[in-house]
Amino acid sequence: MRGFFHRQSKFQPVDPDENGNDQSIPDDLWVKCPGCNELLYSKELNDNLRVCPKCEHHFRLRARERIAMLTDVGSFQEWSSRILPQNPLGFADGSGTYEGRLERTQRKSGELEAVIAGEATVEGKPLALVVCDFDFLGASMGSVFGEKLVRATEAAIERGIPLMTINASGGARMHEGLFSLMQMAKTVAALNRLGAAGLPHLSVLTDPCYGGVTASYATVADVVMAEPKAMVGFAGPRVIEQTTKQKLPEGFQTAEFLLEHGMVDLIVSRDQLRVMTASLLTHYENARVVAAEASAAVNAEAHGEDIVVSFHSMAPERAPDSAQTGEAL
Amino acid sequence: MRGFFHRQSKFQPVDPDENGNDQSIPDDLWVKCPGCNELLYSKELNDNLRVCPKCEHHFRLRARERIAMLTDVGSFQEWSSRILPQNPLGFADGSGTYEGRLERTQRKSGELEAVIAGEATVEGKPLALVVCDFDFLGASMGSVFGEKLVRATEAAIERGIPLMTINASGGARMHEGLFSLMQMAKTVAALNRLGAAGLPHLSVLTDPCYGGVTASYATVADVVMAEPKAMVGFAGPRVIEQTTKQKLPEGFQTAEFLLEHGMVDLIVSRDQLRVMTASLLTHYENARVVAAEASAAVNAEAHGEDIVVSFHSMAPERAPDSAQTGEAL
Amino acid sequence: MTDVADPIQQTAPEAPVSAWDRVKLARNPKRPHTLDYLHDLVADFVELHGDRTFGDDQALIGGIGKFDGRSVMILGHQKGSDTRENLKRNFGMARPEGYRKAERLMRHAEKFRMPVITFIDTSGADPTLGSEERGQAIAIAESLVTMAGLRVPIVATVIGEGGSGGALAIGVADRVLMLENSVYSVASPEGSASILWKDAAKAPEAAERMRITAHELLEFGIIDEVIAEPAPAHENARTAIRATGQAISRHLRELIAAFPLHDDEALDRLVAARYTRFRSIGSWQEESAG
Amino acid sequence: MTDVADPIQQTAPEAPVSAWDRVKLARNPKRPHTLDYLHDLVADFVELHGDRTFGDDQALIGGIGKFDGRSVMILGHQKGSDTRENLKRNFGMARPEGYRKAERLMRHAEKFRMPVITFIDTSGADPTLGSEERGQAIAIAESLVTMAGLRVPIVATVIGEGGSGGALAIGVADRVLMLENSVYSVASPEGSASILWKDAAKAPEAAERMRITAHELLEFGIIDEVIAEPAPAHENARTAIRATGQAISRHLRELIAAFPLHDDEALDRLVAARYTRFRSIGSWQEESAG
Ligand SMILES: [Zn+2]
Ligand SMILES: [Zn+2]
Repeated sequence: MRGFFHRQSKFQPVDPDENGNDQSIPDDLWVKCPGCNELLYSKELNDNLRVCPKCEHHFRLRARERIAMLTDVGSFQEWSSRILPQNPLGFADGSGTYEGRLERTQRKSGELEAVIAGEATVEGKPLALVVCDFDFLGASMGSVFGEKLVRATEAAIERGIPLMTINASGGARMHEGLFSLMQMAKTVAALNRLGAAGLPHLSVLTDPCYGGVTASYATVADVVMAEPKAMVGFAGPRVIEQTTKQKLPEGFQTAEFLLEHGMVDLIVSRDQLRVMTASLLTHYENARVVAAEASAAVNAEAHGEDIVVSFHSMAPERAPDSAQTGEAL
Repeated sequence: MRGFFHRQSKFQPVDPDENGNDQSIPDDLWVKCPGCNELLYSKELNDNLRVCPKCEHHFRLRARERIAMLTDVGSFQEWSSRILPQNPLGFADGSGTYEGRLERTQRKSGELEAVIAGEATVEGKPLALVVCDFDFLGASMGSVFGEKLVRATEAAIERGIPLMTINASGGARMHEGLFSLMQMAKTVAALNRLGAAGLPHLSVLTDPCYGGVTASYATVADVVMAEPKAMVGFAGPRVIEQTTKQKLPEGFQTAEFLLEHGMVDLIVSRDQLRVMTASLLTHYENARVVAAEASAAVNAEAHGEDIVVSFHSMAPERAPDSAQTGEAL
Repeated sequence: MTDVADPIQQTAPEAPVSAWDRVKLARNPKRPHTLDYLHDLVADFVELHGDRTFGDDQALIGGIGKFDGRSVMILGHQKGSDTRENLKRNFGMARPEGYRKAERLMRHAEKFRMPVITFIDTSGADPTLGSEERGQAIAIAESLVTMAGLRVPIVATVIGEGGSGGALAIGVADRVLMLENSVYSVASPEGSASILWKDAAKAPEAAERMRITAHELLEFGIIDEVIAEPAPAHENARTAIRATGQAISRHLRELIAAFPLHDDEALDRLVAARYTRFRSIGSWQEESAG
Repeated sequence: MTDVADPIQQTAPEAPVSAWDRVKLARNPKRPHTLDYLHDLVADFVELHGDRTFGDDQALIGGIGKFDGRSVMILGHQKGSDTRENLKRNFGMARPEGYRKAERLMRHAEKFRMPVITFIDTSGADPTLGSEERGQAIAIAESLVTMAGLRVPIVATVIGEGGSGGALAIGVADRVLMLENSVYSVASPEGSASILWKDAAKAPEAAERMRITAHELLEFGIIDEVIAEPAPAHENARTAIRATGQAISRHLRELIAAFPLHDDEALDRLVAARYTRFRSIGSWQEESAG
């Protein structure tokens, strides 16, 4: 599976004009892997979708890096890029006003807010896409986050296409107070409408994913995927330890822990996400489109013709587990 | 609450002609309580709804005893009393044919099958009622059980009245093989229709309740009540111990255990069942009937009149928990 | 979203009360809790227990009762008024079982066309190993999903603390009311202070800056009405409870008049109106496309 | 219920095979299990895990795959073919988590109008302390409720052992098929023998008397078709799997033709037909009212 994306540019080039910086990582640096402590040459790491070749540690990615890795080259069209945060509470804390904080974050991150929304294709299949950028205030969910996600959902309904969210978040955007909390209700309500329209929501949980995002739209998707070892939970481990004086078990809140506890559908390593997404999209499209057509065809068939059924694979007599796609871990 | 039923005959007299025997327990015997080992005078026990006055142990009851305790005097009209079991498998075991077994059980129990179905009122409120008789082959669920329950459900839908089931069972009627198992699907499917008609199903789990009854209609009711200390589960304790060599904890599979594990709505002692049933029936009737009427009334009100709201109780300033009806245990 | 001209909302405290004062009032252990409201406002209450999968959470209770002549489903966080009761009630911090019970009972209400009344009174959802293992986040999220689509009217009232997702989980309502001395916040003042000021002792300042009081949230249009407390509710519970009952009743009657419970098409409109209510909450600026 | 005139059903074994022989064949660890069927009959299978409340049960698996050109939801008990795998799969005895996963995935299928295909292969539901604590009975009951009302076609096939409520929990289908050497019973022969004969060693006799073989159940009208095994499935898996695929496909096509997936009114009729199917199962005599 390695090198799956080589036929497209490693990272789809980000338009440097839009946000004023190019986010790709220089190829000539050494990076220490937090998973195995090995020094990795960043070119090698980049060529491997920023997954450590030694221990498979998945490095965190910026939103536009994820979009580039997932979508067909040149297919991404950004939506709602000009919805900007403001300061409804007139909030200021020890480090100054919220506006000041936003401005510094925008300059440093090169993004205007914590999610990028848009439309793209994956293996030719169209979808609406909302991707969190953890480098923007920990991808905290504020008004703009909620609004962009809801608009993307509404656009998906209008266009009749599925929605995929790639999630990472530290939680609520504290600076926006209760406006922030209410985005949980707002996003979930919009996604109810997507479901009522028969369109799927695929969610990918990436490291780290906590608080309001996990406790709203991201975990009630039709399919919930997680990247290996991603940390996912409601309350953070530090809060739990402080509150309960409890020692937390090894592997607590990892994607593997969530899978074992029945909370996610499958763990998908980064190099498999594209093919898994395409496979799922094909199934839902199939169910949507083929069902109606097949009904008609079968009607004809049922009145006369022999039924010839062909199955895809007759190769090995017995199936080893591991051959099952999606049989995670 | 004791003596709640004194205004009706202790046990509504069973028609001795129908099944050939009178099921009431003679008043002049001594009975040893399995809960506290005390010797109880059966008159005293009968007067107390066959609940031990010392330890509140709820003695098992026959179906017609339960009907008498629950329903308004003379209100019970039996349904489907002439649906009789037969032997679809041509089954026989070490103790002879199924027909022979049925005949002996019918003679001994004075019943023709393991459930009694009918219509009655409780505090004047009509309901369909299906009650298990554990003395009839352990109230095992066979074809007649399923058919009588389904007919009662269909009659409830037709009449627009709620359904109550009072359950006890050792499990499936083995002698009827897969016909027996299929009653689980059959009964649940019928109850789906009751729900679609907006009519509630109230279930009472009594000692003992196991197997197919617990794993079908009896536990997916709208309200699931249980008698104190009733043993309720899927697999029996002996099977579990034999299979797993595990020692089972104190109180395992008691009603209280089920409440703690979130499996029942409330525990209702025998002397409270009648009033609790009436209260629930009133609420559902209210929701059904009053909603529509109130809508009209409120419409008028909303255009002019002052709203005068009166609440029922202003008595003690603060409410102790225990005052809440249904705050079980 | 709703008529906010009712004179009851104009009531202001005689002396200025700081946000931190409100927090302390909202947390006063003698303040009436859900069961007190039930006792005074609801007849024939039948508590229904359990989530049908794991347990029964006594920090979030629910059941059917008669309110203002109508059988309704009532849900609420339940705090204790002393340590013993607080241990039983987990200080009103619900576990996944609690939210799953709430969801179950809301679906029950929908099935029988009973309106839903919720009382919010929690510092937040239970933050423990066990609750995380059993999917605290998903339990909350699923409750939000259910409420957002529920085809019966819902009135929620913040009676004390409304803390974080654990509060919102029973707060996606057609009308959201707050008692004057309740607070509703995205995180506790202490939590906010340690995150934003790196100092939990700045909680009073955080309480002020985070705009968590009823009057502020009414101004933002996030809640629909402030219920006056002429005296703090723990000093005169009966008055506060009665005023709360009157307010809930008024809103419920309005909702039922506008969206009759027997009218399926009206219930579609109800869900659409609830969507619009939450859809519109947010604050942003929009540049015209360059 | 359905056309039973298909010649495939007439196939009888050359030598008489006792019910107990069938039991042994049904339990043969080398007999193909659900994953083997998936491997040969299904393309692009994506396994979906978890019940969203407690765990992921590997004794009952499910996911989306392409069968006969159509994307469908597939569910099945999964036994192991050796001890190591059987420990992982709990010998195909599902826990409440498994049935809750099944229920979740069936609702998923309904939402996206995908037909459901199930493979039944279990000696029964897991009978342990933990499963009882977490509501084994209710989990099975809820799965029955969901299947009885599911608005997409369901085809179930007993491929090995169909034991008790743990089997029926994924067996409330529009068509129920059985392989010739599978068995379907209200309790295991050993269990039946110890209850009825007070002697588990009488299992072979119980197997005979309980009428648990495919041909007998077809005669009773409880199942809809017997899939022939010219050789026992563990000797020629490919042939058995292929025949099973053909049979499922034929039934699914008939169902979809009669109840098109895009037609809401037809799906109402589908659920009504499923009701009638199970409603009619039973054996009793009725005295005319005296
Ligand atoms: Zn590494
Ligand atoms: Zn006693």
